[in-house]
Amino acid sequence: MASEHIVVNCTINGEQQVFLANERDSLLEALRDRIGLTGAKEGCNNGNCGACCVNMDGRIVNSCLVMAAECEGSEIRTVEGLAEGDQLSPLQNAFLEQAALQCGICTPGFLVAAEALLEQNPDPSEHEIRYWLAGNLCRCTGYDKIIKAVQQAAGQSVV
Amino acid sequence: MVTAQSKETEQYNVIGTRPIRHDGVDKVTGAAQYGADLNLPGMLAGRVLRSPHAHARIVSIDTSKAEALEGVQAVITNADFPRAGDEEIDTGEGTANLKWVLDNVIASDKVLYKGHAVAAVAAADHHIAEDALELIEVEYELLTPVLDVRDAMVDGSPLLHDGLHTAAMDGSQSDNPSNTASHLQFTKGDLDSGFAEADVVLEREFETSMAHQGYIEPHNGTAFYRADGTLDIWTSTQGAFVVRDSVAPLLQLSPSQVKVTPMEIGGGFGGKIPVYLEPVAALLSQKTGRPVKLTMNREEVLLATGPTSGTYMRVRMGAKRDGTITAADVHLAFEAGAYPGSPVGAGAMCALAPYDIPNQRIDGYDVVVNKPKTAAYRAPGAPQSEFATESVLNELAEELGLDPLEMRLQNACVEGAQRADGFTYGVIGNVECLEAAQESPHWQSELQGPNRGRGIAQGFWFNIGFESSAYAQVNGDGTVPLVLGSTDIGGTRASIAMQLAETLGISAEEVHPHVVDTNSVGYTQVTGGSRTTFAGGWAAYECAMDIRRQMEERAAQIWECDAADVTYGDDAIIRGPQDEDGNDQQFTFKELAGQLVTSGGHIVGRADVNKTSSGPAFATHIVDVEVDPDTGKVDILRYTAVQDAGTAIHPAYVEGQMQGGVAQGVGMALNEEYYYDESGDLKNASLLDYRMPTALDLPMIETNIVEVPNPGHPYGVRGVGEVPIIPPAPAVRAAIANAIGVHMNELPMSPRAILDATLPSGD
Amino acid sequence: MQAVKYARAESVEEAVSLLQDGGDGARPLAGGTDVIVQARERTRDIDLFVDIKHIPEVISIEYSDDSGLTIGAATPCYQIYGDDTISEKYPVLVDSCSLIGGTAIQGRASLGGNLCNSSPAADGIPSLIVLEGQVEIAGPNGRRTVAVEDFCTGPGQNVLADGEFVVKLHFPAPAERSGARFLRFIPRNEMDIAVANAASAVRLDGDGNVSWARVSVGAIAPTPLLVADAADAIVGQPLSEESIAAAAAASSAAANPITDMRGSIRQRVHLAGVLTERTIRQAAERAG
Amino acid sequence: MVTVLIPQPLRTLTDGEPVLMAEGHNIRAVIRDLAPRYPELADRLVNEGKIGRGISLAINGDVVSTGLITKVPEGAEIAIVPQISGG
Repeated sequence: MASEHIVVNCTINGEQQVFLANERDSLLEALRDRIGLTGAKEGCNNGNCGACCVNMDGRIVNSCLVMAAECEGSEIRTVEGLAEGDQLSPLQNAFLEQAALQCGICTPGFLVAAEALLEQNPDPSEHEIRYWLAGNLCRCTGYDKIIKAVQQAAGQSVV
Repeated sequence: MVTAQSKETEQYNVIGTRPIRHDGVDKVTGAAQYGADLNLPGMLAGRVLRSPHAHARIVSIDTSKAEALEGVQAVITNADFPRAGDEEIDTGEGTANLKWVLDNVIASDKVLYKGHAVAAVAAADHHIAEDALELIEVEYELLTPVLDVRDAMVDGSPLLHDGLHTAAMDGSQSDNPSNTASHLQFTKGDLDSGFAEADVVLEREFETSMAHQGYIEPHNGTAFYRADGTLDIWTSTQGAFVVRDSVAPLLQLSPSQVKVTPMEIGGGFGGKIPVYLEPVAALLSQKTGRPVKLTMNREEVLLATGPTSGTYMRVRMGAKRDGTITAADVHLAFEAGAYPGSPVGAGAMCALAPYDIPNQRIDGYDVVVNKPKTAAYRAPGAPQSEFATESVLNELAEELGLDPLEMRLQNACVEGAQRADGFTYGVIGNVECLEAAQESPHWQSELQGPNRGRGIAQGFWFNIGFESSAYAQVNGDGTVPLVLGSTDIGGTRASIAMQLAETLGISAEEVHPHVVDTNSVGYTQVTGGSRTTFAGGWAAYECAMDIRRQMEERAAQIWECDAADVTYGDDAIIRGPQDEDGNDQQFTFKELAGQLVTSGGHIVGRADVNKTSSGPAFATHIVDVEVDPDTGKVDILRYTAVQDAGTAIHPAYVEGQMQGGVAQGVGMALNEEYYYDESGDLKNASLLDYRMPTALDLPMIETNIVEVPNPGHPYGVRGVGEVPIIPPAPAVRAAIANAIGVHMNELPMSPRAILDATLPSGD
Repeated sequence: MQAVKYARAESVEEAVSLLQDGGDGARPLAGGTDVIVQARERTRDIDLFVDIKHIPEVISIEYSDDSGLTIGAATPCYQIYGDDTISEKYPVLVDSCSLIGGTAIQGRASLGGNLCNSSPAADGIPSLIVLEGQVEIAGPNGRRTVAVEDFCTGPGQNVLADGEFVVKLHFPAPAERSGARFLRFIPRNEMDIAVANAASAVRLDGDGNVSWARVSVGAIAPTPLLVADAADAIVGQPLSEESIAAAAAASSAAANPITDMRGSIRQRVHLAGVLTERTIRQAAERAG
Repeated sequence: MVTVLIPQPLRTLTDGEPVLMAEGHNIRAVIRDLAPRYPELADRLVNEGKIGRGISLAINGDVVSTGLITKVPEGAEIAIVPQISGG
């Protein structure tokens, strides 16, 4: 039953990282327990809530459904990598201005997912936003203000 | 006492504005530390072994193989806890039997629900801890599970607790043991004559499923028992003091030995008031001498924390042709889960709360079943009971050919009306909500298209007061750190800081709120019961008034005048008498703040309040749905929520509470359920199959904040958070009936249930 | 998580040998959206993940009018629905791939994985069946091909032998005036397992008669079904209310579902018909 | 003089009386005033120096949060209700 440790080389938020992980670790566990990046959250640990969303090689993934060992050579971006120093991204600012978070536990996942949406589709419709974010559960907001924050970050007028 | 309640909202400088929340940047950058984010040197990881059975006697537990596994540091069972006596402890908004609290944390002689904790392991990491669970051998003697509230109430039903008798409100107990833990009743008027007066009488039966709060953050608890006998706990909780006062007696420690640090909390909605993991982590730490972190996975959250009650309800209501409701008879049987304590009491008090009905009887039964012990969930008890009553009221209106909104207005409680439980209303916004809904663009619009329907419902919930504590220091630069005991679950740092800022006449940004541990602030009740902005805000107000008074005194010292001649204005200008030369003397807040250090030292304001519950909230919701008659699926097309917030301190977060409540209420209405098989196995213990609404399941939710200030609060605040979960289910039910002519009598009104109700038999 | 090891295969041969050496506990890892959960929740004994997605032919999309479409088994859903050729010629695959999980799942999940997970409710499989998909399997004895409808043998079970894994999926080039549609029914609008799902494919001849059809229904039997009776009910005549109703009735008759937390027998039998009807209509629209 | 409203199930302790009149400046005094007439009711309302288990008292619609010493204004209406909790 004993498990061994493995060495993983990858890029996280633009920085080259070499870390030791338990071979049983998911990317989420590696980020949180080995590297100390606790922004990605565990909500369900089986891909149904989106709280652990990170960007891996340009696509959003549920980091709970990626083995740490799979990340060898990958580029990972987490919520901690969204701001440039103390300059928040437009999306982060929009979340604050629209009061798009209450408890905040789902926020990192939403931000990473929405950032990827806007990179690929800079002017999404409300339906496209809702569809893209359907894998990210929020239990506090009823989604209304989250959708509006994404619309604001996309430069759309928000009622 | 200075009260600001007479002010119109527009006269406020800070209240009613929408500043960026103080903890916002941390929460959008991933810096905020939630309970599971904690990492301490030498920390062990814990895991809990849970019962695969719903009802069984524990014959034996053999932990020896698990203990022998390399990396395992400790394995504990209930037997390792000090014996808990038959005493009542404070669990936040009430009390609970200590033995039951412990037995729910970790089972003693019996397991009472699938997922009931049986043993726990601390190991070098969570992988090893999980491996160790597989090595613990538990022998069970299976017992028949009791899964339905009506079955549980029948004489001869298998009993969960041999010593449980039905308690009546008068303190008497049933002769025979029973699964019915208590019975309560409220009456008003004469039911028989009330029904005799009615032209139409309807009776309906309802069943609702257990439903979970569904917070996205699973429970966690980290404990470090130090060699000096002090215990540190870090946890995501709605009430740090409740954790302290639950863990201390369970481990036979003094509260002074226990310090609880509330971490950021990823949602609670009532479910993070009870303790689950904290006592276990504490004992594991005591055994190992090292910090131990326990976290639940999602399955454990759904299996073994506290959902809200499943129910069986029956409502009979009578009205005259003109719409006057003459009588109502309400029967509520609530599942408490494995131990007594469902929210049936509040459900009974809320059931008919919006309406002035002369003749009423409301019976409530608290019934144990082999399901997890229920916990508070947003307006506990009210979404169920008001679903039943609002639904019958809607059907009565339909039967009488009356507008359901008009009929509500006709029967609405106003100031001075008395409920069956004896409460008499003060200033309330019941009618104002209904009128605002009536005038809303949504209600005024015409709904077109096949299989579409519109529904409306009203909701009522209390506003709990109780203890809150705060203190604030004035810094030399005019900023004010504000120290709070209330966990911030959805923006209350901001809403409390804004009330301090308003009172001091400074900006919200100049106040820096901090939530601290139980040793660092006075006793503060849970973040729950719609009380935090109300009571915490009151504490902040009094704290600010304390600062104002001290700043007046300080200015008097500086000006060498009588403090009575100094006034601290709402514009944050401190004015004194003219000086010897006849010049006006005054300080801005910032100027005086800058002189504090050299004029006698800093100023700290403090307040501990213990308030009554006086600002009940009403809400009116309107919903349009479209039903796919071929599949039974309901889509929400449009939703409007109207609510009396008293005074909306931070309107964006008031809207957020309303929208979030609607989303949860819609979830409860349409899909959320605890799906058990006949053995008591919860078959949908995942976020895949426990179907909470996704972003694609809801439209934008229109909000309309009505402000009928609460005269019992310096800023007119009413509880906001809970009432919006109540109207969605009955409103959606009415909309479905309006769309396809079928009245659903169960929750959730899932596609399966709708098909069952609409498919011709034999199909 | 079970004590699972990880190995990255660079070639089909290496993957086969790793799987063969790994025995019963070895599983191919593509997107991992099912197997990682199974390993974590200990619902399947897994002690070795063989990562196959670094093998070029296992992540690929190729099309020619002669040989049709070939999709590498581990190609993630987003690449499939983002592919212009697939969108134009095989929109039914877009239907399926854009419904499997949410966006983040679609970044990893693959049709090969969906097939090998062999869930009765798999949202990929009915579409593969109606497209006459062929599964190319590599194993210790070389390669073999199996029709998709013969691949699954029961819930979570399939024809793969020890050491075998799915390399690619092949589909014939679409015929003139053909169209296919996949729909599923879930209680929410996303993030659910199908209560029932269905795909239909039709070809129309010059007279507007249905010259060929396939109907496959999922989550109503231990494996996704190819319902020949439903296809027979519409072939050889123009589509009509009667023929569509007969096809729907055939699907309902073929259904042999269970009642569970996701749906009841009654609901699933009914939905098999509803979805058959709807997919046939919409497939015919696509056929033009 | 204050009014104490007795819910149906507690009327077994008040000889069926739905409404009692009593004197007292705080809750404790009101219950003391009732005790000679309705000893069982007093026992139910006070337990070991605290308001009885599982019940709350409300004065003019406000739930009492400061126990037996809570002041009762002249003419007030006291209701006996179950404990409620919020989410």
